[in-house]
Amino acid sequence: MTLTQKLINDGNDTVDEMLAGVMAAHPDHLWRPDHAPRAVIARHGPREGKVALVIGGGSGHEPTFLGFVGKGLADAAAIGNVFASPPPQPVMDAAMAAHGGAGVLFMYGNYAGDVMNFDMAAEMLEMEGIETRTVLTTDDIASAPREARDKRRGVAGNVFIFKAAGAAADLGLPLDEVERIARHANARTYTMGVALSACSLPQTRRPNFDLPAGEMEIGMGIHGEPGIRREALRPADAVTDEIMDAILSEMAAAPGDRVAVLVNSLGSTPLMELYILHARVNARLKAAELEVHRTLVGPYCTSMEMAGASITIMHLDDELQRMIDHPCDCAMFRQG
Amino acid sequence: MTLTQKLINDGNDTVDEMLAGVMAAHPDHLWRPDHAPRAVIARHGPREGKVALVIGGGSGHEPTFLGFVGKGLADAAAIGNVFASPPPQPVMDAAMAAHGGAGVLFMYGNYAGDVMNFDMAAEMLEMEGIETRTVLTTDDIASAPREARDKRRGVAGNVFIFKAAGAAADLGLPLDEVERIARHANARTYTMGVALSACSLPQTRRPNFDLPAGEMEIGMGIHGEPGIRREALRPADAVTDEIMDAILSEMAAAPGDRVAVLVNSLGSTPLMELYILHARVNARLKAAELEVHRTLVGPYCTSMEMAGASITIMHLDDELQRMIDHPCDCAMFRQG
Amino acid sequence: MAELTPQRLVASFAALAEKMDAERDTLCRLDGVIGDADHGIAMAQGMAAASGAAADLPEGASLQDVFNAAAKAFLNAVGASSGPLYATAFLRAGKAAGPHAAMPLAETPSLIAAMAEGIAARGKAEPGQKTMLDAWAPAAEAARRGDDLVAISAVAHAGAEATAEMIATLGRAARLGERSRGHRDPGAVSAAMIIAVMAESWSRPDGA
Amino acid sequence: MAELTPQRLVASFAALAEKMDAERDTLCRLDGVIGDADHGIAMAQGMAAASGAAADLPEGASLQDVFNAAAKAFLNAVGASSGPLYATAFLRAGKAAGPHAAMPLAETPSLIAAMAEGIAARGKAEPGQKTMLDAWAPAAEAARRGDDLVAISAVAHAGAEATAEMIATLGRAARLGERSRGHRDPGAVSAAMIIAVMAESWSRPDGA
Ligand SMILES: Nc1ncnc2c1ncn2[C@@H]1O[C@H](COP(=O)(O)OP(=O)(O)O)[C@@H](O)[C@H]1O
Ligand SMILES: Nc1ncnc2c1ncn2[C@@H]1O[C@H](COP(=O)(O)OP(=O)(O)O)[C@@H](O)[C@H]1O
Ligand SMILES: [Mg+2]
Ligand SMILES: [Mg+2]
Ligand SMILES: [Mg+2]
Ligand SMILES: [Mg+2]
Repeated sequence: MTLTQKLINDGNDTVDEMLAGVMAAHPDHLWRPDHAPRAVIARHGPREGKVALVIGGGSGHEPTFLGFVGKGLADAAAIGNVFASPPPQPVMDAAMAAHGGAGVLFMYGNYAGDVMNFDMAAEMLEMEGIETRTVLTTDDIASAPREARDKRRGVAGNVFIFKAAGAAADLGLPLDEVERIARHANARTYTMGVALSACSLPQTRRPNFDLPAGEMEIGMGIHGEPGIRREALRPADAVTDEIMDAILSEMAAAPGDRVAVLVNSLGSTPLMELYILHARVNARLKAAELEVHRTLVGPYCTSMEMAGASITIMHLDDELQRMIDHPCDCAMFRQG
Repeated sequence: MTLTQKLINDGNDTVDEMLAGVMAAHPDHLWRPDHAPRAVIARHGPREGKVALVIGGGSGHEPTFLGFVGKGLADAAAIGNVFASPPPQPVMDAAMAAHGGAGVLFMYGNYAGDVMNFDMAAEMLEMEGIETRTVLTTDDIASAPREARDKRRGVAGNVFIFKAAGAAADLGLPLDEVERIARHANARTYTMGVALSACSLPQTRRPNFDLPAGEMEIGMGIHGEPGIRREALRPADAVTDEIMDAILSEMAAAPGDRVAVLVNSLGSTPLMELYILHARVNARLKAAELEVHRTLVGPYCTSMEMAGASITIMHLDDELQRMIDHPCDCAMFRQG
Repeated sequence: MAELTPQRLVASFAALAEKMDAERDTLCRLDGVIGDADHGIAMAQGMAAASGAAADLPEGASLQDVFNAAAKAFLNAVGASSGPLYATAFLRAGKAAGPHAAMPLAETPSLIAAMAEGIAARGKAEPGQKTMLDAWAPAAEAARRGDDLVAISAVAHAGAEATAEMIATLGRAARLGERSRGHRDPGAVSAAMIIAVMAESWSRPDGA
Repeated sequence: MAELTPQRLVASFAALAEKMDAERDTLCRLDGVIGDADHGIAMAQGMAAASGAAADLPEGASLQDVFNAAAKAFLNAVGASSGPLYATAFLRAGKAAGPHAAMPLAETPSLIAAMAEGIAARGKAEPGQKTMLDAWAPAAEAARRGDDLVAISAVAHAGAEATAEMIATLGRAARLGERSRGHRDPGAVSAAMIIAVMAESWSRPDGA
């Protein structure tokens, strides 16, 4: 079988080498404690009296997570191996470096591995006298039915959900409030994706799953976890309509409501295609008489070189709009 | 033969549908004249007495060109079909909408088709009494020998070269000066790339060229034009070294000189790999005792879903550094 | 005497559009080897637009009107290298045909010569640089020699075939150097096809 | 009487590392069908780290020291789901073995039971949810029943095979529903392999 074409050195070194490159490229935004090479800290984020927002998860989703570490967004990120939760140690390292005496909010996608590792870190931090809370993101509406929202995966909606919580923390709100806003943001964020080709792990360089040419998988996860249905590849508008139907039906917004939109590349799907999708997303939102308050189009939460895209809609209210509009300055995401 | 997996509708409509999506996503940054759907104008760029910087070329390289239209960078872009120069009409439309009485500078990559179409537009503008100048970008050092620099292609270095000229225009410099700075920026910018897989045109969805798995092509152009050598895929560090050797030798910088760096994805190569390349680029620059003044890592000049990357180094001097540091605010590129 | 009329010229453009559409993928593949794989798309799109614009002209349009409309439509639909080259070619042919309602078929080789001049003027290529001019230039020479359309078309075809042996020094393929040898230039191949369609279309005395 | 000594336990971890390395791609492929294709990488990396840390312990380390070092190293090298689960498993086994220099081989089934308890405590899975617990839980039950290592290993293997018929309700595969049926759980398959290596390693009276 042919190996995926990657520009890497040893497949086991990709995460550490990537981090070296990130640190070299963004010294004004990011730093790492000497003893904690897998904890990435915002240079201008953490400060005394501020709730520390600590995010993290497996690598291979860049710019998620490390690209969202910065003033106004996350204070630190713990970096795992490719598609693998970080162990408790870097999570603790990140939290210790970021906390400013007002508690730590952990936010990450709802995956069994991440929950176990972050929970272990939280227990150990508690022993150090550091208060922690956890809000799992569960925006992937394809990954479990509406009634089982808390079983869903966290995917690209992370960007908006982290952003809202990061703004709340940056505004100096107390831990209870930051946690409440994070939960509120997660509850109003809806994502669904479609995959057109597989990614592959750098260690094996073999496709993570088998998706024959001419087919697509609706609802595929960002680690190549199977979605809800596999079928013949359809035109962009038809795919967008299926996703938007699902999101709009669950979101149940009233005419005049405002939304934030993210059309996200899962990796190799280029901007040209994202904007084609976006043209339809925008038309559907207009038809539903919703007001688009903010739009992001690009690779925000990827699965290495997987082809495909996801659409995220956050159903804004005054509070979330304020949080989404709050400025942030990260190495890979800036606003305001 | 299997067709490339793309999220599109009719392959002939991709550019117009993409533009519809771009306009919907970025109304605060961009607008189009009603009669000129292929001319994209900066909302806050053009103004009376300012040299108009007009860029353009074929589609399929997004965020190049339209993503670099905005205050502090290009005032307008003319948008061609995929991998095809725009005809003279949208070039004229873009120039007419952008010019503020101080002349128009056309900048684009050095390709036969673009030269013919932009030159036709320039002739017609002259008849309208609008003065134009043209600076072709020729940063791709793999595309012709050093002695024939004016035969080289323009590729990802566009970002820095356009940026320098855009800053000069934004600072209110006269046409002569903006042109001089543009030429100066082009002369000091060096790019070389490597392709790991083909892209394909949306109209045919067939790979533009044949690159067997396990091989790479050094020096491939951003339209899939053959490069200088095809060989077995090598580790990232070895590829980076070959590119950096070529650039450093031609650049001939003295220890202590400053540079700007762009590690660019040609499409499907993800950030993880770009940062692995960047770690090595940075090490090589350090070893050469050069000071890195600014770093960009990401998809800046792509070939749809082609796998591969390019490295650009701009050899700064005080003037270019000032231009590169000048703020800009485009839909897909912001600084300062 | 058999004549080229505006109606007949409109039909020629329809035939050109049909041919380029049929050869689209072949031309793209040729361009893929030494260029950017889009030549078939450009030619198909350009000729379709030219044919449409020619057909849309009102009753009473002259030969020059047809060529001018085709030139403008081709250019605006395509851009690329082919756009300016064929737009200029058609404009020159229109000038040669003049604002008339007919031209003797025997004189149509002059249109081929005029188109070749337009392409040479716009592209500033020299024969031997592995471009479409390597089909157009020998065809024009044959036309000026007084050869008939069948002979002209044969010469164009031979010219296109001969590009396989050339090293490109102009256009996208120029950066290839030695690696461009062994492959025909897509623009020369489509040029030979165009000349063949015109020759066929302007040879039948009945104009059918 | 044959005993499990710290040296012998270190050798067991080396055998585990070797086995996981050999099965890396098989386990990744299994995980690719219903998960994210990395289980083989996690297990190979984790066991290599565990084995290395165990081997690096100074002279005089106890059985518990070996298990603790392995736990910490596995966890820090891997994270993921496997990291906390196996780290907890090893910590529990270490507690069961205690700070001693030897344990009768006949008592080693209690280590398997302890590991299973650790995995259940950390993951909060129930048998039948299509996880590694479906290999560990029946193995632990057999151990508590007094079965020997060979029988325990057979039961673990059968448990792993049986996951093919289960619908996942926990972990990444849980979102698959019906589509998870027909495929064995990668964590259960690697668990059966681990138990087999331990059974083999702790069955030979000579400790070779
Ligand atoms: N200066 C020129 N003069 C004549 N023909 C040219 C010139 N430059 C390019 N060509 C022709 O154009 C063809 C390519 O056309 P096309 O693929 O449509 O445009 P592009 O190169 O812009 O993709 C080449 O095969 C060559 O025959
Ligand atoms: N809560 C749990 N309890 C027991 N085993 C679990 C649990 N969650 C996941 N697993 C096991 O973990 C395996 C996957 O491990 P691995 O691929 O290394 O981690 P990840 O799921 O983080 O990629 C699954 O096959 C399953 O056996
Ligand atoms: Mg994983
Ligand atoms: Mg082209
Ligand atoms: Mg071409
Ligand atoms: Mg896994």
